[in-house]
Amino acid sequence: MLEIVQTNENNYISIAVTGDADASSSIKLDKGLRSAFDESHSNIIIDCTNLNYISSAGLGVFMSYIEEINQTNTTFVIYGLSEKVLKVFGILGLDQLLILKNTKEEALVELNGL
Amino acid sequence: MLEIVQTNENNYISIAVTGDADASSSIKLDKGLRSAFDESHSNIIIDCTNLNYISSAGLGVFMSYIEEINQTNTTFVIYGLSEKVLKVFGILGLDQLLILKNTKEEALVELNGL
Amino acid sequence: MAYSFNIPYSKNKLRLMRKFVTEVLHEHSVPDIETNMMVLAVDEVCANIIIHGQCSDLEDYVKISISFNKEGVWFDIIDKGAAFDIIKYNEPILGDLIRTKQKGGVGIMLVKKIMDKIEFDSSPNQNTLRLFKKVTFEK
Amino acid sequence: MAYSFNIPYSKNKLRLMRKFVTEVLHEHSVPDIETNMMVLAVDEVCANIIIHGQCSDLEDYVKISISFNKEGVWFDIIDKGAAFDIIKYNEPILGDLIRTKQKGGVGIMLVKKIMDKIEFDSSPNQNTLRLFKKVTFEK
Ligand SMILES: Nc1ncnc2c1ncn2[C@@H]1O[C@H](COP(=O)(O)OP(=O)(O)O)[C@@H](O)[C@H]1O
Ligand SMILES: Nc1ncnc2c1ncn2[C@@H]1O[C@H](COP(=O)(O)OP(=O)(O)O)[C@@H](O)[C@H]1O
Repeated sequence: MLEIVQTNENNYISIAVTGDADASSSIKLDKGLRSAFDESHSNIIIDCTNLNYISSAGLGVFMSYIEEINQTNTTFVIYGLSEKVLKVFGILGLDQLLILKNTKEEALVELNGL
Repeated sequence: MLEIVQTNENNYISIAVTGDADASSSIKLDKGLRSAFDESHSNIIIDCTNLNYISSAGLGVFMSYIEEINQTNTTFVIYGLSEKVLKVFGILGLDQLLILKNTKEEALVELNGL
Repeated sequence: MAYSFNIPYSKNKLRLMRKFVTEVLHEHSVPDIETNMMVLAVDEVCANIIIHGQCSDLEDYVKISISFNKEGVWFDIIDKGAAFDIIKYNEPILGDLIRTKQKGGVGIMLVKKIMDKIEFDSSPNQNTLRLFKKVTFEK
Repeated sequence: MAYSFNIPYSKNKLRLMRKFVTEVLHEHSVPDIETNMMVLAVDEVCANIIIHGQCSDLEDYVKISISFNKEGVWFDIIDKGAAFDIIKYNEPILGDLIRTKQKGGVGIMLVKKIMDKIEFDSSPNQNTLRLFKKVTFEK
């Protein structure tokens, strides 16, 4: 019950994540991120407007790209988290280790600001 | 979890029923119908567009007014039942003993056709 | 695949029970109209247990188990109130209820019309009503 | 007021379990954000039981009971798999997990950060993990 849709724009890749990222579905999220990173695009934004739920399995997927983001100088921005999902990122302080923005506009400013 | 809203129009009373009419809530439906009948209005329409569920307790309330409808020559029309709720009226054949219409327009035609 | 849950003996917890049953049937691709019919049958039985079951222990529960096979769905409804065998119960005539302006009395009628098999079993400890409904699963 | 339900040992039934827990907490006027936190903690424990619990009997279930008192909510999670005491478990350091690109390992961390009390009890038959969360009920 997780849907991953990738869209390639001029200067960035956008991945929309819809549904629940839990123990049974997060592998799909990982595959989606993996393929975006494999295209070695330096700008990736993740649209979480319709991410209804995330458990440790989903957080773990995002966590596992933090090193790669830093090593490859990828600009990786997550936006549109609902308040309850944002709070879950906050429990472990992942909101400090990943760039989280409210809106797509703010996410794009982050890309262009480079 | 049942809400009953009565509106008095020029030539009819309209009662909107919202929510679940079950063993715990149907008494509210009964009170709503009782007060409409007590105003001795000869035209009553019941808006069930937002009636999500009905059990025997709710059916029983409608059943208990069938005699009164016939004896007092009240035009009593129920409209807007969802398919699943309509099917429940059909189990016991109550769809043959009460006037059920799809839309408010059809319900009003029934009143004016008198 | 089987599911079960306990709901408190309380009329205003029936709504929650209906949500549970609806979710489980939905999970197993039972069409909406049929889901509502089965939910109704279970609701009627649970409401009767809560209203008429005269259970002494207020801390007790009605237990509902749902299990699936290829042909359809079994519901087991277990309570500790007075034993009441709906199979032996003779339903009244609808016309009589209407003439006498009764506001109830059609619950068991609905259960019997909706369900395809009904079994009742009562031990000193508990009553088990088993209801089966044939289903054509959507996928 | 207490509720309980059994879910099959299957990762793709966790979503249904979350719906159950959400409905029950909602019924008792627990605010949305806190509901999601508690659902998450229960989800983590159940996922671990299903993934790591090595339960031999595939026809078995994880049982979840939810009960309320004035201060908050107790969750009892009962399984028949290998006994695993999360209280004694030493969580890894987040920075290490990130450096080594681990895709997991933070479930128990979340449970401990979210919950206010954790009790574990294991008998030869079953394991019971009890989680308590303080709640300010909305009404
Ligand atoms: N679990 C039960 N325990 C005792 N009596 C019951 C039980 N269920 C049903 N009954 C009896 O059967 C009658 C008919 O039930 P039902 O058809 O559901 O209509 P209603 O509950 O509206 O009266 C009830 O009025 C009650 O006397
Ligand atoms: N119910 C259980 N039975 C056996 N081992 C468990 C159980 N729950 C957790 N564990 C062990 O604890 C470890 C840490 O669990 P957790 O923090 O949830 O992270 P993850 O499940 O992502 O590895 C698991 O990898 C597993 O080895």
